[in-house]
Formats: sequence, structure tokens, C-alpha cells
Amino acid sequence: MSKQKWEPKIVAFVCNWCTYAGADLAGTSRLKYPANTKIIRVMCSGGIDPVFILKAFERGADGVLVSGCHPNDCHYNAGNFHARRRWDLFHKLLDFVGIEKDRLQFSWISASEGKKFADVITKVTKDIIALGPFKTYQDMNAEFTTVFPEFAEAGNKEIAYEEEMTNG
Amino acid sequence: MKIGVFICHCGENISRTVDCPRVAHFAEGLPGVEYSIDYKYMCSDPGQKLIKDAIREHKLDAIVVGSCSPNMHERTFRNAAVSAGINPFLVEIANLREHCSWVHDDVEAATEKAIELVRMAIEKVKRDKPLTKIRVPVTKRVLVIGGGIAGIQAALDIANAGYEVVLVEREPSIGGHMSQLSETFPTLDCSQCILTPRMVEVYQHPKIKLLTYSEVVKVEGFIGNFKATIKKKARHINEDLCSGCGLCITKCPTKKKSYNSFEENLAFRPAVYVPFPQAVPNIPVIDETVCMYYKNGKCGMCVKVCDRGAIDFEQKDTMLVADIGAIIVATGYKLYNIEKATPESKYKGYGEYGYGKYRDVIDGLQFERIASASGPTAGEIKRPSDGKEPKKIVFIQCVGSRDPSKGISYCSKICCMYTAKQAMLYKHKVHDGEAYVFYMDIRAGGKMYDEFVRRAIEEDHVKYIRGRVSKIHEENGKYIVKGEDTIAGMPVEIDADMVVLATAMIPQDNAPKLAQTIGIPYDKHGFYNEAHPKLRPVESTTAGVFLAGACQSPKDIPESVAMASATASKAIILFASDTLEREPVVAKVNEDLCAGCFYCKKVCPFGAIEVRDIKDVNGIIYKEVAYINQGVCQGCGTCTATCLSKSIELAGFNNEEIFAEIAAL
Amino acid sequence: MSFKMEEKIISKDDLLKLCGDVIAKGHTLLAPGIAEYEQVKDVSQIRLDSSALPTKTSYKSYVFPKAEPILYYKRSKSDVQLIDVDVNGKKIVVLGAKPCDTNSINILKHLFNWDYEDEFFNLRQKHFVIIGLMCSSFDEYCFCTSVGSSPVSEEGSDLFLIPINEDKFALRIITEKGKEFIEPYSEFLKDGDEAKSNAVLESIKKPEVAFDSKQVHEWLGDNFENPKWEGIGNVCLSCAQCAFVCPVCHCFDLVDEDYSYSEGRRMKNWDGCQFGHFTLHASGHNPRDIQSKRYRQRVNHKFRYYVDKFGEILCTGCGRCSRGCPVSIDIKEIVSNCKD
Amino acid sequence: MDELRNYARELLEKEEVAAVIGYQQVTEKRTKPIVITDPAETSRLVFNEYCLNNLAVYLTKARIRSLMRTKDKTMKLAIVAKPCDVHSIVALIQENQIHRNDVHIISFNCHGVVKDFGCDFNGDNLAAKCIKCETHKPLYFDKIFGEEKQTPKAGDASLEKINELEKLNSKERFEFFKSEFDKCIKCYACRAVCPLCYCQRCITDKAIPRWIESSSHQRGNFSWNIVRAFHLSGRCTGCGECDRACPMDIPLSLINRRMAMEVKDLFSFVSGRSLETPTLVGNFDKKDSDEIFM
Repeated sequence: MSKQKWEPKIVAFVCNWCTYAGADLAGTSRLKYPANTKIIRVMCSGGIDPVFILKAFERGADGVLVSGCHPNDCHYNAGNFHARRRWDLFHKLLDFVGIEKDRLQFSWISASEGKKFADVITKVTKDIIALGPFKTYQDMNAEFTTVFPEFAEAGNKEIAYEEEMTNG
Repeated sequence: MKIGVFICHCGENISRTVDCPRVAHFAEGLPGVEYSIDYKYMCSDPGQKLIKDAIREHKLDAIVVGSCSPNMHERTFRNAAVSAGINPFLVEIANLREHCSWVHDDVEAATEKAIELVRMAIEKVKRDKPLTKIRVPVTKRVLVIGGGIAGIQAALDIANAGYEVVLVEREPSIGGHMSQLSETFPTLDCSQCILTPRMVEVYQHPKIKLLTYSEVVKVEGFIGNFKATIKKKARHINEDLCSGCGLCITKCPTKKKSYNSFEENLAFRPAVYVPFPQAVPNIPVIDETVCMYYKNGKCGMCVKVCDRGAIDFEQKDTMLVADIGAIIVATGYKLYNIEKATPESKYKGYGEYGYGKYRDVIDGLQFERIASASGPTAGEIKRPSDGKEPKKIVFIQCVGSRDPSKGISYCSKICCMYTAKQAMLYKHKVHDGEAYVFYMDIRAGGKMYDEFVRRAIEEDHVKYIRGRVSKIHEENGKYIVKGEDTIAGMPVEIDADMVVLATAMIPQDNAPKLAQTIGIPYDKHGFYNEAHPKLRPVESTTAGVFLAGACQSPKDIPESVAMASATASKAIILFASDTLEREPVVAKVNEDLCAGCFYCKKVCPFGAIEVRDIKDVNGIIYKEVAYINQGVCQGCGTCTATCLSKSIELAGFNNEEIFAEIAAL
Repeated sequence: MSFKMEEKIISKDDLLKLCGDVIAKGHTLLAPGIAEYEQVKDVSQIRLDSSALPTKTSYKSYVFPKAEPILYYKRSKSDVQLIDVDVNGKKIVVLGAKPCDTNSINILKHLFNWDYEDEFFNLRQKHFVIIGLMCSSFDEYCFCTSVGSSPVSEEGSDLFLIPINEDKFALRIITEKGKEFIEPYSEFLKDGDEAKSNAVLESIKKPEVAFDSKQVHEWLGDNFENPKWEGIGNVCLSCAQCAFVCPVCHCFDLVDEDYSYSEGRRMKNWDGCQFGHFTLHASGHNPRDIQSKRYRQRVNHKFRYYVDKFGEILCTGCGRCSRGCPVSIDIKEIVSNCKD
Repeated sequence: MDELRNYARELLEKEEVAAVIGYQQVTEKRTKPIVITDPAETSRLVFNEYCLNNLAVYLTKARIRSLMRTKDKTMKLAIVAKPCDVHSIVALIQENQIHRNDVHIISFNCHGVVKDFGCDFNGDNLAAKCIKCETHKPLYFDKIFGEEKQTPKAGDASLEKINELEKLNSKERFEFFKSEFDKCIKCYACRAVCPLCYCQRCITDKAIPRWIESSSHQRGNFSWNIVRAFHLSGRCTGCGECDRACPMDIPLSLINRRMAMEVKDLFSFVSGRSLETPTLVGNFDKKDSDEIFM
């Protein structure tokens, strides 16, 4: 699929109890936000490993959001406190090695903050668009890769399907 | 591995913005996908049948459903999968509604996102491992926190069902706010008359262990297996010896050093006291802060008069630990602090009404005490300032409530009713008096409630004025109440002898702290959150913790009692079987790889991680590794992220699964 | 090979001109820098110092890269598509290679053409031109003379340089490949005097022979369970520094790396026998579970197994592994102690 | 020196310890680690400005640990440790890798060591960690030798480098680190010498799932170095062994030091300085900064 315009790829690692539910609430409230962000659900923000963020960048993410319950409101009492310390350090480390601060953002979004979820996603998307594609990292990703010719099987089906749509 | 993909249109909820056939079609071309289809309502009976048939027909090993949030129908689809022979944990939901179709307008973008969400779910489901539910034993004992009417009702219901109850009350006596009330609406029966028998029943019930003057300081564990630590504050009276004769109280020379909080500070109490004559248990407490003995080591009058030798100045706080299966939180409410705003307070206060400055401007609970036959005035309506009978009295409703600028946006719900009741009581006792009520709206929804208010207006001639009071000031012993009659459209000025403010119910001061102790969420006001506003109103989001009464939101007595009985039945349902099924989303240590740094143990919020020694052939310890108690683990995964050697995996969300999701971005 | 060596003379300036031409032609020119063989961008970088100690690493990575893809794959619904990797067959000229490096590719050739012909290695080495430079100094870790080489060894070089004076080198054409390479530059060459340059070579002070490799070979065969290995095992920290800086260590690992949900590559990466998990079986059994066994393997592989299999010692005596060892384990000392 | 040797011999002879981990002289300006179980060998022990290795790394090695276990009891290990190496031992004790009672710390008043073997000991050749050292006397020990001497003065080049890097923009810093990490050959010498890298199986050695790509290509190297630095954040005691071990001269301790500075700024914590202070990892303060969270 060729895209005319570059669209940022953003991953959000969110906790099950607050931010995921907040995102659900944004949905039930029919709030609108950009479609660039895909959510990966974990049980608690305390369970998000910094390597997940590196993996996301390795898989071409232009930005990452990590979000959990507000301090004191963790479903597991303290997971987000441990997360907070971890992320503070990790963010500083990435900054030092030259990854722009806005590439990795953090928020506390409760289950009742559907609006905040939509706002945060909108903000993060805007920030990443302002930064542009994460070229530095993507250059590393591009090393030792190759472009495969369109796969016979999947590709043809895609085309066939489109024809079907246009004909019928 | 053969994967089936099922894309739901949710009527038009998803298909309006997501091209569902295209998503299903795309999925079909992905590695591992055997079968892919879209359908109008996947959660409907035919939809579920479609899934089950496909599983059987195509011999699917795992399925992905692109539908609404897993919080809605994950269980539905898991059950469908189970009935077709697939492990429920080999079902993944791609959230195409709440996280996609409902929040995006552009069909192209939403469809592409949906494709990616489905792809991520497919990659995850490939790595999912079949899991089986964990069974844990249940301790059939309930901890009820709060001995007001809600706590009392819950405790009695559970105890009468044959289960043990530990009832913890912070104050020296149970009874709560209800014991302070004079009469109750809409029947005007005496509050204490109906409450006291219940209190005594609690005290005498063989299944109820009553811990008054105690607080819950720590809660560990999980549903069916909590461990609660309760601090029993020192009464300085030996409960086993005290006969409740009250001689120490009458002889105590320190009579006027502290306000009587039960009387809402309208009277004093001695250094040794019972909160009120009908207190349960009828055992006094020595107030260390005012007792002469603690000041200078002298006095000891109580020791001299107590023929049972029950006075024990050396008594210390004690800690009790109880195994608990379920917790009912019934901590009740307090009233809005209507004085001026303080820097610490999130409320602005009502300085303009002169509460705290003018002694005859009182709040609702103070009026209850004045109107109560057992109160400081023995039920006669008298002004606190000079003891005179007020001939003109003004009630102001919605003080604090429904006023975001003062810090509270919600309706306190019971004030319309209790104001009508209080005005009525006043009229019954002061026949020649005039009663005015300033109100915003009258909210008298409830059986016989509106009739009750009409009675106050029509039979007892209470004068209702729709409007707000802007200011109260004192002039020649009268309180000039300036307000507005918004119906007549003119200013009103009343020279009242007494003013009663119907202040809002707010959560107890330490409500957030207790919530953090137990591990339950609360709203911005401090009221505890129910698990679902409609369908699970008496459960907290923490399994095994239930909510009764005004700690959840403002409530009147019948509602609190109903809620209490509901929580009791929840606890009894939990106790109906000897073991409890738990979700198998728990962490597990790979002992081979564990380096034994025990950072996991430090971060575990539930104390689920223990040290396990690995010994050599001679029985000498050569390695210490972490071991996770599966019954205690709640599956947050904080240990997995903290573990440096990545020797811990959280079932259902293991790292391989999450990496696969990331890879499918 | 029965190529007859030719002796020529080239001035330093002409040699640098030659290098300039090599770069201009787009070939890769490597020359010893401070830490490693650097890719020369500008001839002024070239030092041609025969008294320099060996660089920290050899030019092994140019013929056997630390990581390279060997194929690409893509999964579809029920199929896998494979794409071969095009090996970059660019000409690489190594200028001033140490005699302890020059023979490394020859030693490695055996392994990479033994049971399977490694086309990646072969293609790259085919395009290698090695211009050796006599070595005039050594330190406590050098032991080329003990493994059958010497600071003046021409083995493995296509061309060999011997500094005659400040700005002249004797240039020996050792191989056909060397001759082919130098032919276009014949204008720079004058006939040389073999006797004169031989005199230079002879005047060079060489490291003393520390051990007899034949005796070592024999001792190793008899002393598989010798307690001496234990002492080394206690100190060695199991990194692969020694293997990765070694010009002839060649172990590699094959890993499949996905770079998207359906696409990936098979990588060939350096691996080291001192890593604890090098021999870990899928069953959980690890035949070389402790460090002493792993170090024993390292010595045996170099001085016994490789000799048995290919007739060559898997060591050039460059001493890099000892120089860089974080805990100062000296292979010369250890091998010298391989006797009773 | 004799004091040290006699003391170590006595420890071994009286069977108070199972082994002594110490330094032996190799050449005039080079020492290397030695693990002594035979009292006679204690005559080889030395301590001087060329004792560069941080021997704390041996305390967690399975081979060394097996020396501690006899048929019926666990014996102590004695270790010769510079005051800075004691920091690593403290961190290991806090991370449950060895119990305080199981390690007998023989330490010295220290006035610095050289940056590399073969150098003369003076200000110019002072090891980077010694330039900023504040612990010339060990914080914990069971036996101490040596007199207090002045450390030569030297400029703090690594701090200057950190400051210089901080002045660059993100892109430039990224390019700097990328080119440095590019050199990495994944020999894992940095891991091998690090006393706090004691995991039985490092996450980079895990194949399912693959945490860090094992290939030493650009992103594999980047991931490895980032994860290495992060796993040591708040734990690294700044011994600088990684720098010394790296055959490719990647400035590894630069990142470690920078993170240690952050840790000190953010949490007022320095690793390995006190057995009583709770570790940074595994604990939290409700008052930790909320700054980065929206």
C-alpha cells in the first residue's frame, strides 16, 4: 500500500484499568482523535518494560506514549510509582543519547478521563508530526533489509478484491 | 496454528467508519490465518454460532475477534470459544469500536488502523498460551469497616447467614450518624428507637466480633484471602472488667475541657466518657488529651471510684491481624465544613453566612441534636447562644452542594428531606414560631417523600422561599438573613432568631487514605467508586471489596440499608463455595534464570514474592531465587518489567506476546 | 603455487600515489590506524610504520563481517519466500598488513571451504589484495616466532614491503594476484636487490620462541583433564574479547531476525567459544559448562584440533587477545606452560 | 605488602575464608587477578597503583562461589578491594548477591590507580574514576591497610565530554552515540567485567523472545548499549571497568556516569555507598517527580 502523505506511526502502551478504560470512554463519548496511535494493553503501567519502547522504535514507530493510572490510584496500589521512577530515568537516558524528548511521552489518564485521552493522543500526534519521521532510528532499521517483490498470493488477492469492489 | 478472524460490524457502529469486509479480507491473507469473516453482530446468538461453527469446521486453534472493547464482550467470545473447544485465553479482541470506529471519521484511516489492530491481535494470539483458572481457598469471614447503620445492617445480615463478621468502628461506639438524629423522615419515628435494638443485636451476636475505637491500618492479600491489620486504640479502660456503671464519668473532675463531638460541639464532655447514653459497647474511653492524669500524673479519681479496677492508664494501642474473605466498606460521610476556606481545604466555605462566628447559625446535625430528646436541650428548641426559644427560624438548603464554585458540584440528595423534617419538628415544638426555608429546587423523589414536604408546607405552614441567601449578619440579637425570592422576583430580608444550614454530605476526611490502604479507587470528591454505575453499584473495582452507604455517594437511611444488605448478599454469594476461581493472569519465575536480586520482591504491591532456597547435594544453599505465590499475585506485571534478567513472565501478557504485538505494528 | 617472487623497489611517494589511485578507482584501501585497520579516505592518513604494534583488531571483519545477512525471508499465509543476498565483491587492498595478519585469511580459507564452501567468505577474499609490511618491533605479548611465523614472514601477502631507507621500500611480488595488481603501476617500480633487503630482514630483532608448537600439540593431547585448566578458569570472565580481536577466530552464530511481522533476515554473527552459552544445548545440557573447559577448548582448538584437521595452527602469534584481556590472561604464558 | 600477605595467609590457614581474591604482579606496571586457596600462594599478593581490576566481579561467579561451599557449611570469601570496589560489593550485598557475613573485605587507603597498565602513576595517567573519587578510605571493610596519601590532581575529561555532548542538539548526540555504538562487536567484555552484570543469563542471550538483537549491526548495537546503560542506571557504582575492557574504546562509562548524575539529581541517590539506604530500583517515593507525565 503506498501512502501519498507521511503519517506518523505511534504506539501507546497503556494500563488495563485506567488508560485503556479511559480510551474506551473516549470511544463511548464519540470523541475524535487522530488514527495514528495503536494501543497495546498491559495490566499495569508498572509492567511496561523500557525494551518495549526500543522494540517499538525498531519496528518503525515515530513516537511512543506510555500511560497509566494517576499516582495513588493504581489498581495495584504502587505499580505506577515504580513506573514513574523507571520512566523518568529512561527518558533521561534516551534524551542523552539523542532521542528527542517528544518521541517518548508519558501521561496519567484515569478511566473517567476520556476527554484527556483524546486530548493526549491529539497532542502526541501533533508533536510527532512536528518532529517528522524518526529518520535517525529508521536509518538504523533500514540496515540489512531488503524490499520484497509484491507477494503473489496476498498481493493478487488485494488487487482482486479491489477490482471486485469497483466492479460491484 | 490455525487462526480464525471474526470482524463484527456492531450493527453500523463499527462498519460506519471501518470497512469491515476489507479488514476481514486482509486478515485472510496473513500468515497463520485459516478463516476470516465479517458479520453484523458477532455477539448475537447467530454471531456466536458462526464463531463456534467456524472453529469446529476449520479446526481453528485460536481466534481473533474484531469488535467492541474487551471490557464489553471478551467474556462472551471466550465462552463461545470454550464451548467450541478452544482455551479461553486463545481468544484475542481487537478493539475496533471504542478505539477505532467511534473515535475516527475518516473511513480510509479507520480501516487501515483496524487492519493493524487486527494484525496485532493475530500476532499476539499466535503466541498466547492456553491457561487454566486458578482455584484458591476462601476465608469465610467478612470485615465490615464502619459501624453506622450500613455497617450494622451488613454485619447482621452476614452474621445471620452464619458467617463470621469483624465489625470495625473508629468511634468508641457504633451507631454512626443515625444515632445522632432526632426523628427520621418521612415517618417521623425516633431514630434511636429504631437503631438501638440493632446496635445491641450486633453486640450480642455470637458471629460478630465488634472492634470499636479501632481502625483498619493495613490490608494485604486479595479476594477470599485478605489479611487485615486493625489498630485497637487504647481506651484506657479494661473492657473485660468494666461494667458500664458510669461512675467514673460522673466523678471525673475534668468536665468542661473538651467539646462533645456526639453533640456536635453543642455540649462538653468529661475526660472519661461514653459518646452517648445508649452507646454500644457501653464502655467509656479516657481522652488522653484532656485527662489530668496524662497532664501531671495526678488525679486518678476514676481509679478510686471504679470498684472493678477497670481503669488502666498504661493500656497501649494493640494490633490485631485477621484473615478475611471479603471487605465491606461502610465508612459513611461527614458534613461540609461551612466555615471559611482554609489553605488546606479544597472547599471555599460559607464565611458570608457567619457559621462559627454566630453561635445561632448552625448546621443540620446540630439542629438534630437540639431537636433530640436525648440532646443537650432535652429536645426543647433553644438557641445555643442564650438558650432562648427561637421564634423565627430560617433553614437554608443547598449550602455547599450544587455549587461548583464552592467546591461541590453534586446534589447532596437528603437535604431537601431533612430540612422539611427539621422545619416540621420545629413547628411541632414551637407552635407560635415561624419557619422559613430557602431552597433552589425541592428534590423529594422517594416513597412518601413529596407528600412529606407538602405536609410541611400545607399542614405545618413552613414558608418555602425559592432563592438563595446572600448574607447573614447580626443586628440587635437578631440574624438578618438577606436573600432573594426568585418567584416573586424581589429581595427578602428576615430577622431570624436562628439559622440552620443544610450543608452537603461529603466523604470522611480520611476516605482517600483508607481507599489507598484497601486498594480501591475513589472519585475526585473522595467517594468510593463502584465497579459499574448501573450494573455493579455495590462492588468496588477491587474484587472482594464491597461498598455500602454514604461512602459511595450521599444516601439516606433506607438506601444505605438496602445497599448494606446488597453487599451482605454479595459476600454470602462469595462464600457459597469453598474455593474461588481466579483469572490465571499471574506472574511466574523461571528459577533457572533467576539471579536472586529480589527487586521483584521489593516492587510487588501484594507481597506475593517469597525467597526460595536452592540447595546443593549436601543441603547447602547455593542459590536463592524468587517464588511467586500464585494465590496472592494479582497479575500487575510490575515484577516482570523490574526483573533485570527477565526471568519472570506474566501469563496472558508475556513478553513474547507483547513483542509480537509490537512487531505487527 | 609455483609463482616466482620478484624483487622491486618503490619510493614512498610513488607508493602513496599508487594508493591514491586505488582510492580513486573506488576500491577500499585499508591501512593500520591507531586502533584498527582504517579505511583510508586520504593518503595523508597512511603511516606505514613498521615499528608499530599490531592494531587492536585485525582486518578479519572485511572478509568475515561481525554481522551479515545471508538470506531474507518473507512469510505469507502458507508460504515462505526467500531472497538471496548479493555479496559486495568490492576490491579491498590492505596496505601495510602486519606479518602476523597477512596469513590469517589463508588460515581461515581452510575452514570456510571445508565441509561447505562459504561463498560470502570466498567472494570477499578473492577480491582481497594484501600488501604486507615487515614488522620491526614486538612487545611482551608477541609470539609469532612460536607459531611458525616471523616479523618478516611474507606468507599470505600478495605484495610485501621492506623499508630500505626513509623513503624507499623494497617491494616483493609474492603472488600472481599481487603481480596482476601491481602491473598497471610498473612505472613506479625499479628493479630491486634481494640480497640488500634480505639483509634488512635479517637485522630485525625477533621475539624469542616461547614454546615448541609440536610439543604443545602433543601435551594437549595428553592433558585434557590437567588441573592447570582450573586456575585459568577461575580468573577468566567469559567474554569474547579474545575471539573477536583474533585474526583467525571464526566461530559464528546463525540467527533469524524478523524486521516486520512477516519479513526477516538470517544473520551470520560472530560468536565466541568463551561465552557460557556457546555450547548450551536445547535440552539444557551444557558440555562446556564451566570456564576452565571453555578455555581448554580455546587452546586446544588453536593448537591441536585445527592442526589435526587442516595442518595449520589457528594462531598468528599477534598477541592481541592477551593485550586486550580485561583480566590480563596471556595466551603465550598459558601455552608456554603446556608442558609438564 | 607483607602485612597483606601474612593476613591473607592467616585467613586461609585458620580456614576463616575459602579463598582470597586478590592481585598479583605480572610485570612492573601490570597486575592481574588471582584467586588463592593455597596459603602458600599468598606470597604473590600485591597492592599498588596498578591494581586496576574491580575484583568484586568474581564474588558472583559460579566457579568462585563453588569454592565457598564445603560439605557441611558455607565459608567466606576474602577479597582485596579498593575503596571504590567496596561500592560494588555494597551494591551486590544490597542486591542479595552475597551476604555481608559471607565476604571478608580487605581494603586499603587509596590514592588512585593508573588509567592503563604500563603507564607511570601521575596526574596525567590517573584513571578517570580516581579523578572524581570521594572515597579514599573504604566505607566498609573488615581489615584495612595502607596509609592515606594525596591523590594527584587531574582534569576531569569525562565530565567535560558530558558537558560538551549536552551542548549538542539531539541529532548530533544521536550521531555521536550511533557512531560510537557502531564500533561495538558484541564481545560483551563490558558485561563480563561489570560486577553488577551478574545475571545467569543476560537478556541479550535470550532468543525467545529476542529482547535485544544479537547481531552487532547498528540497531542491535544501539539496543544493547541502551539496555546495558539502563539496567545499570541507579545501580552502577562508577568503577569504569567497562571502559577499560572495551576493545573498541566505546566510552561506555560516559553514559553510566551521566545517568549516575541524573540519579543523584532526581533522587539524591548514589549507588553502593550505604547498606542502609534503600536501593533506587525497587523502591519509590510518592514525592518522585511527576514532571514528564501529562
